[in-house]
Amino acid sequence: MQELVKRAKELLADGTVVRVLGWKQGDLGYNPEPAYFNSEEELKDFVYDGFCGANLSKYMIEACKMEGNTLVFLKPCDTYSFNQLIKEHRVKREKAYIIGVGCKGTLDIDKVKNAGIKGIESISQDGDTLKLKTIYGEKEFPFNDALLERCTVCKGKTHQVYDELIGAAEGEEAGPVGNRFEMVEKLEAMSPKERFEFWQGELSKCIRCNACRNACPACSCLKCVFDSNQFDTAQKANVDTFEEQMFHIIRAFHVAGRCTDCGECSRVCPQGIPLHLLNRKFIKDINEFYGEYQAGEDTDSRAPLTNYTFEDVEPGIVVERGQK
Amino acid sequence: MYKIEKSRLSELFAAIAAQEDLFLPIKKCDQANYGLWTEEAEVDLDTLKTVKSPKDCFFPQSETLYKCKNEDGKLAIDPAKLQDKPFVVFGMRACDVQAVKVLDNVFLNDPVDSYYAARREHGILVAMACHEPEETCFCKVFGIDAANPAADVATWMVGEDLYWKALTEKGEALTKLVENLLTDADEAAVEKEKKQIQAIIEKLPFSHLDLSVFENSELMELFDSPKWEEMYKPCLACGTCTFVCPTCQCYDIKDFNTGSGVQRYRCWDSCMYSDFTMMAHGNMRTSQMQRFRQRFMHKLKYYPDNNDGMYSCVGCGRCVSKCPASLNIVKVIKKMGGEA
Amino acid sequence: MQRIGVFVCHCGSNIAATVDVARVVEAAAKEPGVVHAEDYQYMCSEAGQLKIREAIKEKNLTGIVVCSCSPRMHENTFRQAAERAGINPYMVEIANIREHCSWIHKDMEEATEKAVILARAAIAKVTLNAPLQAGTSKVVKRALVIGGGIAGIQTALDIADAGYEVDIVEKTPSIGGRMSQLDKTFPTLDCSACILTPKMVEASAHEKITIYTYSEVEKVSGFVGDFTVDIRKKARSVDMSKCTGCGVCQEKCPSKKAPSEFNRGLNTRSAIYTPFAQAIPNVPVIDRENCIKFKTGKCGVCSKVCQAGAIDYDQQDEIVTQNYGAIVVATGFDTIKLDEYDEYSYSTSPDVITSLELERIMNAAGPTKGHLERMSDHKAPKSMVFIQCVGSRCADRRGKSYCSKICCMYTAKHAMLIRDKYPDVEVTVFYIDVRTPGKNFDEFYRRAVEEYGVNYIKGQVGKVSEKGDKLLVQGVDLIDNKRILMETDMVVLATAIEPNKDVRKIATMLTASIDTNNFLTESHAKLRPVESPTAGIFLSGVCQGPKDIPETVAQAGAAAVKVVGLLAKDHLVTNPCVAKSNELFCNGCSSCEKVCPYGAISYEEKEVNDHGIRETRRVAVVNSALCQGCGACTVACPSGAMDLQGFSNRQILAEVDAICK
Amino acid sequence: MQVENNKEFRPKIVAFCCNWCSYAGADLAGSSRLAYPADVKIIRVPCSCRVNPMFILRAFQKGADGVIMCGCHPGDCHYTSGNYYARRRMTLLFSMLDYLGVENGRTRVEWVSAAEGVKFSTTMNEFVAKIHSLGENVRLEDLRCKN
Repeated sequence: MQELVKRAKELLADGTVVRVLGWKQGDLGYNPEPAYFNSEEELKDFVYDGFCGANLSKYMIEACKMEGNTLVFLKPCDTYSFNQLIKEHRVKREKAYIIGVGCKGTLDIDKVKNAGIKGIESISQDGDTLKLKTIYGEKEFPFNDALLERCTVCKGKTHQVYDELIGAAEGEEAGPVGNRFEMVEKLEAMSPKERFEFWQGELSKCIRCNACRNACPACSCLKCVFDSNQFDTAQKANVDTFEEQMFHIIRAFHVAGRCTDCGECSRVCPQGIPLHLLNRKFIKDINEFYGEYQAGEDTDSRAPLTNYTFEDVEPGIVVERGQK
Repeated sequence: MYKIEKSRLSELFAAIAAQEDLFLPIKKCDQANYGLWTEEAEVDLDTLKTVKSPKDCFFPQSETLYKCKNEDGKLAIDPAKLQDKPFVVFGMRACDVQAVKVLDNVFLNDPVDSYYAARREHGILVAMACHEPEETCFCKVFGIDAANPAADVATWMVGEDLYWKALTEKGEALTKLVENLLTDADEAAVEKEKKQIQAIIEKLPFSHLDLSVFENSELMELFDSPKWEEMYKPCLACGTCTFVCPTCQCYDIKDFNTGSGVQRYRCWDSCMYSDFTMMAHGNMRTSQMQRFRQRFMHKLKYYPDNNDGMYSCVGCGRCVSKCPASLNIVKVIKKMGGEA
Repeated sequence: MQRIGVFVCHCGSNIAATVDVARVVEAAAKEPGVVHAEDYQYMCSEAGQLKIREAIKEKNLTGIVVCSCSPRMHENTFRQAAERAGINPYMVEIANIREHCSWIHKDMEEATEKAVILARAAIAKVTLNAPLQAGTSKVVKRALVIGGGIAGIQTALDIADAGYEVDIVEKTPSIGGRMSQLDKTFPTLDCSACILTPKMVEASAHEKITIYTYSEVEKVSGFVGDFTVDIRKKARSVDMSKCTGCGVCQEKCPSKKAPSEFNRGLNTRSAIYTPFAQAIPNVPVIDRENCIKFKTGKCGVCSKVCQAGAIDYDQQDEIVTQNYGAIVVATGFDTIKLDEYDEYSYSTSPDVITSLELERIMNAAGPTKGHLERMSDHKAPKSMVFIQCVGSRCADRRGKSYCSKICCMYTAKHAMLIRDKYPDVEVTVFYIDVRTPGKNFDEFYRRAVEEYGVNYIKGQVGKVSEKGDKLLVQGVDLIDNKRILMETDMVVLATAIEPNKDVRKIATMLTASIDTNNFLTESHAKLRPVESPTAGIFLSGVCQGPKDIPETVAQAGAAAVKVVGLLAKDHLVTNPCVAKSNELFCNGCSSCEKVCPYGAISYEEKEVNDHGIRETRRVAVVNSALCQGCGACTVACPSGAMDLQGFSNRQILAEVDAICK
Repeated sequence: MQVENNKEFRPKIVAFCCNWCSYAGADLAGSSRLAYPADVKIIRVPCSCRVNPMFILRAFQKGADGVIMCGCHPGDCHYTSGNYYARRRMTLLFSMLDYLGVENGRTRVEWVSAAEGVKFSTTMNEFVAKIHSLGENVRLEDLRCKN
């Protein structure tokens, strides 16, 4: 971390950048916030640890509109989002100085809390263990058990776009990685009724707070259709289950082929809805129907939904597959 | 003071629900939220804070105000029925109870919001003391005692028993309804529990925030503070803080075309949204900084100035744990000069 | 608020017999915004249109809904009526209560209920219509004809005679097409070549006509009035400007084993060849697959013998890019493959031939120099059997459901010619029906039967098998209801015709629609038979459906007139139902641009004022002259910034709502 | 209530048809008098690529029991490529609806050319029969729009 701060100071000093976009120490040990640092002095609050889950690519949309260049710290997985934003002309590559930072996985404090650890005052890491000081005494928790779901199925440690790397294990495979489609497959194997009940249960928790949308680097619309009157969809209410379904289906559809599977939607959902399972369904379908595609791997390929081949599967595949 | 064994709580709930609608924290898909009690519902009294506050029971996120229909060229209006039967909200924390009072100041003062008033009139608040307050809690800052919730009925979970004490007439009436399930109890165990709770609260990291800066500064001085510009940037402009907040009371009124008519409904709105109070000419607050400032100035300055010093934050800490960008009112209070 | 008038058409009894028109009027009158509703016998008539115009004036209408036949029929009629009364023509919507309602439903209650809903949807839509202004686009005064058969030649000549430039693109080395392969033509028994070659010569000599033979259309872009076409001129390996057409190279060419396409593979040709003697241009091509020089690098005989020095082994394919105002498709036909008709022994016996092969055999320039003989032993046949409808009017998957139309007549022609020239040959024809509608056609057929003694048997042949040097034909006579077993020397199959196999590729390039049989679809089966639904694309000849020569020539002329009508205009009125981007919602993400088939979307850095927020944004801009209004961009756009005028999101949703109400 | 229950299920079916092929195919079905149930109501769109998934969801919201989209056969699109995009969009949308537990027979895509009046009619007959077998749409309904 000190190396990151040192480098940030250098780049500020030599005028390469006029601001630094990183994470600022929070007040609970697990709640650092994305922050801009405009001076060496401000960098004293800089932090980079497992709780720095926020994908800063989203913030670069605004940062690119500001005067001068911005130094941004991106984790390997965040760089996919950045590339995707370049492709969609939402950020300007030349306005960003990207330092790719190594990532050991980002953490979910709720996993710790759900294990019954309350009153956390501070957290430190000791090898594979999180040491937690709480008002109810000292506690320990295995680092890997606190990983966000997305990190258990890590895309890899390779940065897709950067100016320099610090602490990154480029080319290295992520640790033991699960099958990211496991849950999607499980759902697919269920009966339609079971699937319906699963999603009904999950989506009915939605409070329409838009955290998923606003944190999502692919949801970069200036004006979301759900906020505009273009389709008479601006209902802003969770008055009926249909509204939530509609919102989440369309949101997933709009990011289909553009979603890098960064997992921010699920990370930020206050109701813990596994929204990534919607996006991953599209990713899985796209891979199966149109060939493997990873959004954000490059900045110039055509996205699956703005592309086609003469031999594409027919929509009837959905029925045929169901009958198997 | 009465008590009932924890293991017999479902009988208590059944007894209440037999007479009145009962809302209480229910776990569904891993999350606790207030919901209507049914026999199948998984009641969750252990989770300190539900994701959404019980605000929904009095001021639902969405409610239909009236329906209109075109009947042979004439407009027929069918107003929504007001709450006319008593209902019980069980398990409210002290902060959430205080939050209802914050809402009362808004909705029960002239002009009275009849939808809200009807619910308040018929709602019976059963509060529960916080056995193990958490690091995100800071109700003490607002003079709320988590050990002594001020509702119609206060309850304490001590060991294997729930202690029950009616505090108002409504509370007495409810107690009568379930009297046969309750047994008399002395207050010793509860007193001990209260002391324990208060001791924990003293140790909480945010319990000693200092609000004097908001009391002592001029409104415009706070409003013009350059610190807002420094603070707002991580804000994603989502409405999470607003929608989990027990005191946020802003709503929008919209029409829904059902095909056969129009339903006019109101739904929570968030001052964090860019289309909040959108008018024909646009929005008065054009930047996220202004929207961000609005929310916190309202909680900490405008509302108290208009309501005899009552803050419209109750320190429940929901925003502290739910903000996707880890921003929250505590950080704001500290930054504005309230670091204890 | 719109003031909408609803006009319900009886269409005589076409609508009124199944739809209670009065009830539709009554229901429509109650819909929000409707201030006038009436019905009339024929809304499209002058009197009907007058009612619309009067109502517009009297009631100050701003929008019109006509409940009538398909908008594909009369949308324009009613738009013009509206315009004449002073309202924007795009303030008109049609509820299709005939094709989509009265004609398919029998129950009056049901049909009326549906008509009311369709009317409601159109009213809901028109409420959201906005006046649209059509723009104009230029017309390139040059036409392209794809295919150089009689259809293409005739179309090109007619267009050229009207004074416009025409290019013919022909895939094979010579123009002439199928007709050049025919010996005689029915019903007058003219020599095919005698009537075709003068036209070929005329076309090649015409100053307004450019012929690209051995060439194919590679790419088409643009739209009516201004298509841009890439034509691939395949390497001929012979310099057209030098070749004198002396033919020595073909004589001397040592590689003579390639099957002759022109003679349907009945004999062979040299590797350097002109398909037939009267070929135009009379310049050979080197078939590189069969040329020894190209296969082994050795040989070069043709180059050595060519006095003109025209042989050019290094010639490359050349792409010519040209702009056209109109394109005519005249790609013609081929006979179907008979691989799956084993029962006729076509692939096993050389004496079972198709009618087109017989044409070549009968032709003096053909493989047998015009002598009727069996291909197996070159003996003259004593008896011949013609089998009709091989693959035509066929219920199974091997053949075509349609009637190939020309077979009955050419079979009568063949039978007559054979009986005339070789009276000792017995000719039997197995047929399902003999179809001879056409001027002098039935007379022609009756002569074959009555004067020439051709034996016509109504019935089908189940099997043809080889028996010694004879062919055994097993069939049935349906009239006498008996089985027939007969020996014969030759069997001629009246093989079904199908559109040229390249037509699908061409149709795709032209975005012209095609039916399940690969025939190009006409814009209207009766009223617009030579136009494709795609503006600027015209149809000539068999590519549209089976035809004989007179019909083909007639249609070719008709297509030419349509082309001339188009090229005579200086500009065209464009469709105003094009995409439009709302710059306040546009993210500049480029999704729309990627799906636009016309390159009509570009991006601008633009200063916008978004409710008081002024900033420079990258926003999409639609070139309305290029946009054809498909709407692909509107769905690619996540924010709803891109919308389609005339079919806007809100209009379509209003229709959905009205239907689902 | 008794009456309600005995009422025959009349599905609401929305058919989006492209102007150039399928709408013309429907016209041909009409002029050929090839019947299909009146439950089907056609909305004309310029091309199948104009059909926004939002339209389909909206139809279900407002009470549709089935939505079918018809366009030109792949390769025959009037606009060259519109139906290819539509094909991908609908494949993914239908797959998602299936994933959410909505019965997958409620949505369908069929390519119908201007010459295929017969196909249009048989397709609609089949589709209506399928919707009858699935019954009323309840998994994608908006209760506010009922009654």
